[in-house]
Amino acid sequence: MGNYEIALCIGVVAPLFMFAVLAFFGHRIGKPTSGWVAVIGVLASLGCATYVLAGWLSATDKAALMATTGYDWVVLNLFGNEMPIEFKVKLDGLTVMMYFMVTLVSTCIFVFSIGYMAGHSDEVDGQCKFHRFFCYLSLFEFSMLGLLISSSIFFLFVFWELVGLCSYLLIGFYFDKKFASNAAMKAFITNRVGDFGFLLGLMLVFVFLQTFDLDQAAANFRHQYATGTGIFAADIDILGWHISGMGLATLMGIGLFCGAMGKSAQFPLHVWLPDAMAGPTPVSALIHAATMVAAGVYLVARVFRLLTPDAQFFIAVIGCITLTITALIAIVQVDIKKVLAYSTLSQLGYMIFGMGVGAWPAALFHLITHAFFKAMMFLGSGQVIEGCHHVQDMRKMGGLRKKMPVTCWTFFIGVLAIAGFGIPGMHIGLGGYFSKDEVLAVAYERTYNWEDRFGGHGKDDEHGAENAHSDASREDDLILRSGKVILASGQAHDEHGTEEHSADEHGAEAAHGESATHGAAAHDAGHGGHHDDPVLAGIAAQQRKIPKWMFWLPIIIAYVTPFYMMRCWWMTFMGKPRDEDVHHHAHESPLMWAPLIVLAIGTVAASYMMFRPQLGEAAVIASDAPLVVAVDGEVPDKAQHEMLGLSHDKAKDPHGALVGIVGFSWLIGMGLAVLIYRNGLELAERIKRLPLVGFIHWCLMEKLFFDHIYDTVLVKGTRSVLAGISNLFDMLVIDGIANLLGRGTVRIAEFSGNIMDTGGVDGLVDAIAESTQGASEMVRQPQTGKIRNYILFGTTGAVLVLAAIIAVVMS
Amino acid sequence: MFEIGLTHYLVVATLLFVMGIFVMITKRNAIGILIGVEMVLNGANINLVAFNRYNGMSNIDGQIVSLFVIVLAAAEAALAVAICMNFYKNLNTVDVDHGDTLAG
Amino acid sequence: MTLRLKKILLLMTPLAIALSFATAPVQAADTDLSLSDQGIQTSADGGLLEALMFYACAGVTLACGFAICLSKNIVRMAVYLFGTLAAVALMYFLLLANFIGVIQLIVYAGGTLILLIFGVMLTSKSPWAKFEVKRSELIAAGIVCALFAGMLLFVVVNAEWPLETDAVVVGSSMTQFGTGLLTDYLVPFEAISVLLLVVMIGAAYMARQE
Amino acid sequence: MDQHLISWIVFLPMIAGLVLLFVPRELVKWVALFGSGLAFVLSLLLFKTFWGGDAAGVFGDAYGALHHVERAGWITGNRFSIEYFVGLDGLSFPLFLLTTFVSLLACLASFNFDSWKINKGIKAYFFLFLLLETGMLGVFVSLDFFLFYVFWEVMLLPMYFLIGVWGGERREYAAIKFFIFTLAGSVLMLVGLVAMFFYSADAVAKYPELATSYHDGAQVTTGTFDLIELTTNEAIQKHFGDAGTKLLNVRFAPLMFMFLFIGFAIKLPCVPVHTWLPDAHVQAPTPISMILAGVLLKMGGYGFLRLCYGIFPLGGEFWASFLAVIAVVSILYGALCAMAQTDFKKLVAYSSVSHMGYVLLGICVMTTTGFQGAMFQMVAHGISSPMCFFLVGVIYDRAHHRQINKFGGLWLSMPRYGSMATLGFFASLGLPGLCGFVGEAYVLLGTFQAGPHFAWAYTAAICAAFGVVLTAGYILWVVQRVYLGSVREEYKGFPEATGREMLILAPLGALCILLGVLPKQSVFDFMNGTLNLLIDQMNGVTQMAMAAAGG
Repeated sequence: MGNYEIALCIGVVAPLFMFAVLAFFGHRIGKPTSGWVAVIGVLASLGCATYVLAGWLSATDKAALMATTGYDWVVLNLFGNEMPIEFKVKLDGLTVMMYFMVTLVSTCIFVFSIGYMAGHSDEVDGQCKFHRFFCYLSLFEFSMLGLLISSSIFFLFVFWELVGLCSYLLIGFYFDKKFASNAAMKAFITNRVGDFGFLLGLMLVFVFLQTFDLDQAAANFRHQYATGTGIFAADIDILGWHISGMGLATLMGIGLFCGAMGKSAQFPLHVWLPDAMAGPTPVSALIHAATMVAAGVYLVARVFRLLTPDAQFFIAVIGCITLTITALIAIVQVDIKKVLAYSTLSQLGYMIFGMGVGAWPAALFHLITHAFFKAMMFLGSGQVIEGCHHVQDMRKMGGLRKKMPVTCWTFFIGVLAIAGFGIPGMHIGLGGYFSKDEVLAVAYERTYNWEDRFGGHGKDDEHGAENAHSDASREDDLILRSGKVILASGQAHDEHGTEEHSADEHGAEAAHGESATHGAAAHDAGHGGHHDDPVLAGIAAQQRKIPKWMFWLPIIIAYVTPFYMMRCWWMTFMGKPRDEDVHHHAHESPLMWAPLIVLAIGTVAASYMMFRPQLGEAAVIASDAPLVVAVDGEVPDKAQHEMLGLSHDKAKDPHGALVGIVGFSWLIGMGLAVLIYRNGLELAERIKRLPLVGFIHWCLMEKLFFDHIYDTVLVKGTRSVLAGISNLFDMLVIDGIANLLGRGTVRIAEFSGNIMDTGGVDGLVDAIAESTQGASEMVRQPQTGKIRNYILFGTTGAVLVLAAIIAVVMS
Repeated sequence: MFEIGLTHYLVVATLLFVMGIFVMITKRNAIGILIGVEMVLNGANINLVAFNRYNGMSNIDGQIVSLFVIVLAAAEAALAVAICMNFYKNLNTVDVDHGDTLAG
Repeated sequence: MTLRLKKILLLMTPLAIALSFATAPVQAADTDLSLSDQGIQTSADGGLLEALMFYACAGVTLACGFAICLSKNIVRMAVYLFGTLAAVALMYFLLLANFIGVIQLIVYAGGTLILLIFGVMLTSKSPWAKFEVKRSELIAAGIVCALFAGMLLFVVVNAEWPLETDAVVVGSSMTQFGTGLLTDYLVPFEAISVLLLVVMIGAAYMARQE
Repeated sequence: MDQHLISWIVFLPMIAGLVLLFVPRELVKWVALFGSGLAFVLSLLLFKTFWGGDAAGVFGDAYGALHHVERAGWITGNRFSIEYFVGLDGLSFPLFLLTTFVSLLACLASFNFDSWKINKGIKAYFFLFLLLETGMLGVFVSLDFFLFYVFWEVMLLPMYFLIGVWGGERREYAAIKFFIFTLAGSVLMLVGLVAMFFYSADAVAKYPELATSYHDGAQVTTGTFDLIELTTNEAIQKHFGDAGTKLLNVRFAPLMFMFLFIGFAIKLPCVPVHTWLPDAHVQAPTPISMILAGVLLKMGGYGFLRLCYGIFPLGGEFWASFLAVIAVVSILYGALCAMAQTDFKKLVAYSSVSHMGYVLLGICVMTTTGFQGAMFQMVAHGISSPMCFFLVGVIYDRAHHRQINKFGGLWLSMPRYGSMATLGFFASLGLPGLCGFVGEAYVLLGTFQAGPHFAWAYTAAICAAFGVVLTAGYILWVVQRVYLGSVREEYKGFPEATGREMLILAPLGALCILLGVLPKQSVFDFMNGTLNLLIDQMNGVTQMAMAAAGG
């Protein structure tokens, strides 16, 4: 185990330790101190992260840093073979970047929360919930970091659930409020629905790829694709639905993606995130903006190599829908946190969409930049809410810039970043300008340039040449990146080496015995350029063209985003105060704005510093899979593995191709917002009164009715109808049958018992006596004493005698 | 049809006899029952006389027996009416259905 | 129903009485002739006239009997009973049993019937007192009696009776009665007389007011 | 002592029960605690043997691999011999330990006996309690079918009285229901007992050349009740598995399997013979509910593995799809029923039905992973469900009702207890890192990998996986209704969990975490060896049968 792994593990365990401390002694530690305890834990993690990051950036042979040894958590048995579920520290560019980002952001948020919770913690009830809050936060920190460093899909799932738990606990932190506990429950159950799909994918991976290790799984997947074995030869019935080969692989991909749908709140499971704002604002910043919801994207990035073209297309569609509807809903929100929540959803939609179209590094880049500026904005909103004494309605705010300048301007930086502020032609821009627009660019490539791009590389080159010079200001950036490329490719090669090796091991283990060809196949799939061409042809045959609407919707939303963010900012900080009371109380405390500044710096830095190139290198991981149709809008092949840093020069500068389309979207959107909200809400109100607008506004205010539909159809349906019916069925039918049998048996027993009792000799005597009595009774019956009856009987007797005589005579 | 024979008388006697029985059964008045008895006796008498007649009248035993019957009927009637009056004296009615005090 | 029976009764009774007296002299004449030891052959069948008279008597007998069955009023029953008895008496005449017929008229119509009427008068609070019978009893009695009648008629009709239709009426019935009662039937005769005495005493004893 | 360790552990509670009849009333509970506690401590000594995954299995030359074996003739005749034959292997060891552990905690949980509604006859209560413990332990250790049956019945009767005398309002009904259901099962088992004895006699007469006994190598000449013999003896297995072997003109193996299965399925319990469970649980006093959920239900699963699948693997093959349907129905249906309950205890009871459905599913697909998952699920459920029942009991002692909708905000009034409750319920929800998860995951994976063998396995696994969502649904809902929300006036003054209650909850909670974090060391190492041997045995029999069918 290398130092870096140990460092990462320490970084993971430190918050857990703090969690234990706070859990057991928190109430003794007391109010501010317990917060600092938690901060110490996360600072330790940050230290480890920095150490690892520094080592990683400076390392020449990154492959050497990869973890080799693991710990067998349990040993499963698959088709009679031992199959350990191994806990191995995942150490690669992606992990390092994410790890660093998470620890940095969460450090700021922890510090912020001390100031924030100081005002909030006591309102739950008499006793102090302060330490419990940091207890949960530390647990979350542990789970999140564990999620990042786990190299096996199984452990991804484990920590996946754990972060879900923490999210549940923290959303429901004010659990004495009904809406808070409802929101918590909604979040967890919605996530569980996603995890159901995740489990399905997990089972498919387990049975068909026969490993949980990500790299191993990718290797097996590639091998199986190359040899047409395993999942590609499989042919199964699920719920009476016949599915096989590529379709099954797609199902696996979609199943794994379902987990991401739950966690990063993608349509149609997006409903829980806005409600999750019921939690304390730092929680919203940490979990529901920066880290946990981004875990979905991280998961997709991790399993990217197991995705088929169809699965990717599915992902892209989901992302596209999500980013559209949520951005539209965000326009009409008046609760500042709700605006941020929906913008988060929309940005997550961009990331997922990017993953779907194959913009692997771009999407992750957007994840990181978004984490910074969105966390910052959430903390800003927390600052505002705290300052305004828990007023969240923006209509009551306004003109706060003088009262809380730091918050105001850091928030503004965030708005610029999410709006994709940047000046085309110069290398100046913030967050979205680089990350989001790159996603759009890749989408553009996939939509319009795909056929000729796939046609051949010569075309690519001249195409690249023509806009290679279009943005001189980013050339140095390219050089910087290309400097690393060689390493990247080397790493790629060695990585293949290791995979080939492990593939061989796997071949030895595998139930089907073409282990001989296996390593070779993995080898070919890994390097052999000439071998790749038929494979690529096969993929090209299967891969889908991105339809135009899936390119244009994000573009439109790129104009909507600056609008609603600017609206939010302007309504909050600019203009005249709309509520004297609120405005009067407003203030900000250093403990809370210091983190804002840190994050603001982080936002700016993240746009320029190592993240993008590092992720570009890490893209090698994503790209060495047979069925990934595009990384950065390119067909991944041998040539590309070397060229990866450079290869997507078309996509690199969005504004080469898209400068006319999105280059100034931020300006237009924000300008429009300023125009409308320049002086108060009157203009907006007037617009709202337009007929059609009014209807649309209503629909958007109702969140397009998702909540209503789910609540009535699913929740009530399950709780009342299904559960009720089955309960009644249980009580009436099943239990009824049981009771019926019981009683029947008892009856039979009584019956037979009686016969037994009175069946004896004495019983016989009784019977005789009774029968005699009965007979006499019977005889006695007609003795009415009425003479007329006697006559009647006599006559009857005569009739009978006569009848007898006649009968005798006649016969 | 116009040759009246034994059977014709027997039929009439039978019907009268049965009607008597019917009256005995269905009349709750003691006198009514007595009437029924008389009818029965008359039916019987018709038989006796008819057989006598259609046995060639060599002797008149049948008529003598029927004479006895008539006499007995008269005696019986006298006695019965006396009983009725006693009955009425004790029970203040002649409804024979009230005379069931011996019934177990 | 009862109305019609009443009319029939009113029509038939005088007719029947008239006819009976119309035939009586014939018998008487016979008796006279029989004295002179040379009998007049009279065939057993009286022809159409006899038939008509039989049907009349039978009709009256049965009609009145039926009326008795149906009527609820004890007095009416008594009246119908008189009709029955009278008609039966006429039948006796048709059967060449004049003495019995006469006795019938005297004892029954004269004695028993009056006795009955007196019983009615003495016992019932109102002479029109009715005692309803349960319908079930009526039905049961009807069924039983219908069966009984049916069977008896069946027997009666189907039986072969040893008949000597070519019988010759010899001598007066009165003398035969006298000799019969004092020779063959002396013991029953005496018994009857004693019985009558006993009955007379008993009836008187029972009916007396103490 | 050491060579009779198991007997000591099994009969110690009963001895204590006899002793406490002669001690003054106030000492009774302490004697009982001493008895069950000593049994627990002694059972900890067993780790000496089982540590380090050396739980070599029951079979093969496995007489030596059965640990702590004691065998002596008990009722011996010229034609048959019923032995006192007890021993432990990886199959029974975890459950044996679980039994002593849960019994100890349940005994501790009955310490507030005097504050119960019905607090008469404390001596009788604890005597029956300890007798019950002896019965349960005996069931897990006995390797002679007749002995097994005897212990099975011994366990049945005290439970009847414990529910029927010290139970809730409708205790008589619940008790008689429990008794009749279980008895119905054990009657079928008795039939199986007799039939297996005579057919084994036929078997050794039919294939004398194969009938070498597993322990002394001598030839078996008579019918036997020895479970290991019945499982491992080739002659017996050959005869049982033979298609020509018939009883009542039905193939022997499937019929016998079904007989035994019904008996154990009632105990498990699985739909549709589960209805005794909610009543019994709701009416039984808290400690007895803990025992019921923690141990008695496990006997069903143990019986499947030891008897049904050990002796009649072909029956398992035959009925697999049917059992899978039952299992999946139990999972989903139990969860739905739980969701509809308003009685807290009833909800937990139905959740048991749902969880035990996973056990049946894992077993019926006949894969190693499935078996491991089922065993683990049993142990885990044996930890988490007593915890849940005790958690319910704690608030029942305070509020004297169990209406979920009347509670609320208990976490505020009882923070420590609330935390433990969250732990317990999330454990039974199957949260990773807690004990509930591993079993479910194993069962699902084991079921899914049975796909190549049973075509329906994929569907079954997916339906079962959907149970995860429903489970989360009802657990979180009840947690919200009872513990979250604003505290109600009437519960403001609720006293925090007492030391005794925490003393019961803490070990359970600790085990929930331990099993979740270190499943391998805590459970799997002890039983994998045995399970592997069992699987090998079953495969061997199946192949033998297939060869017979082919040839």
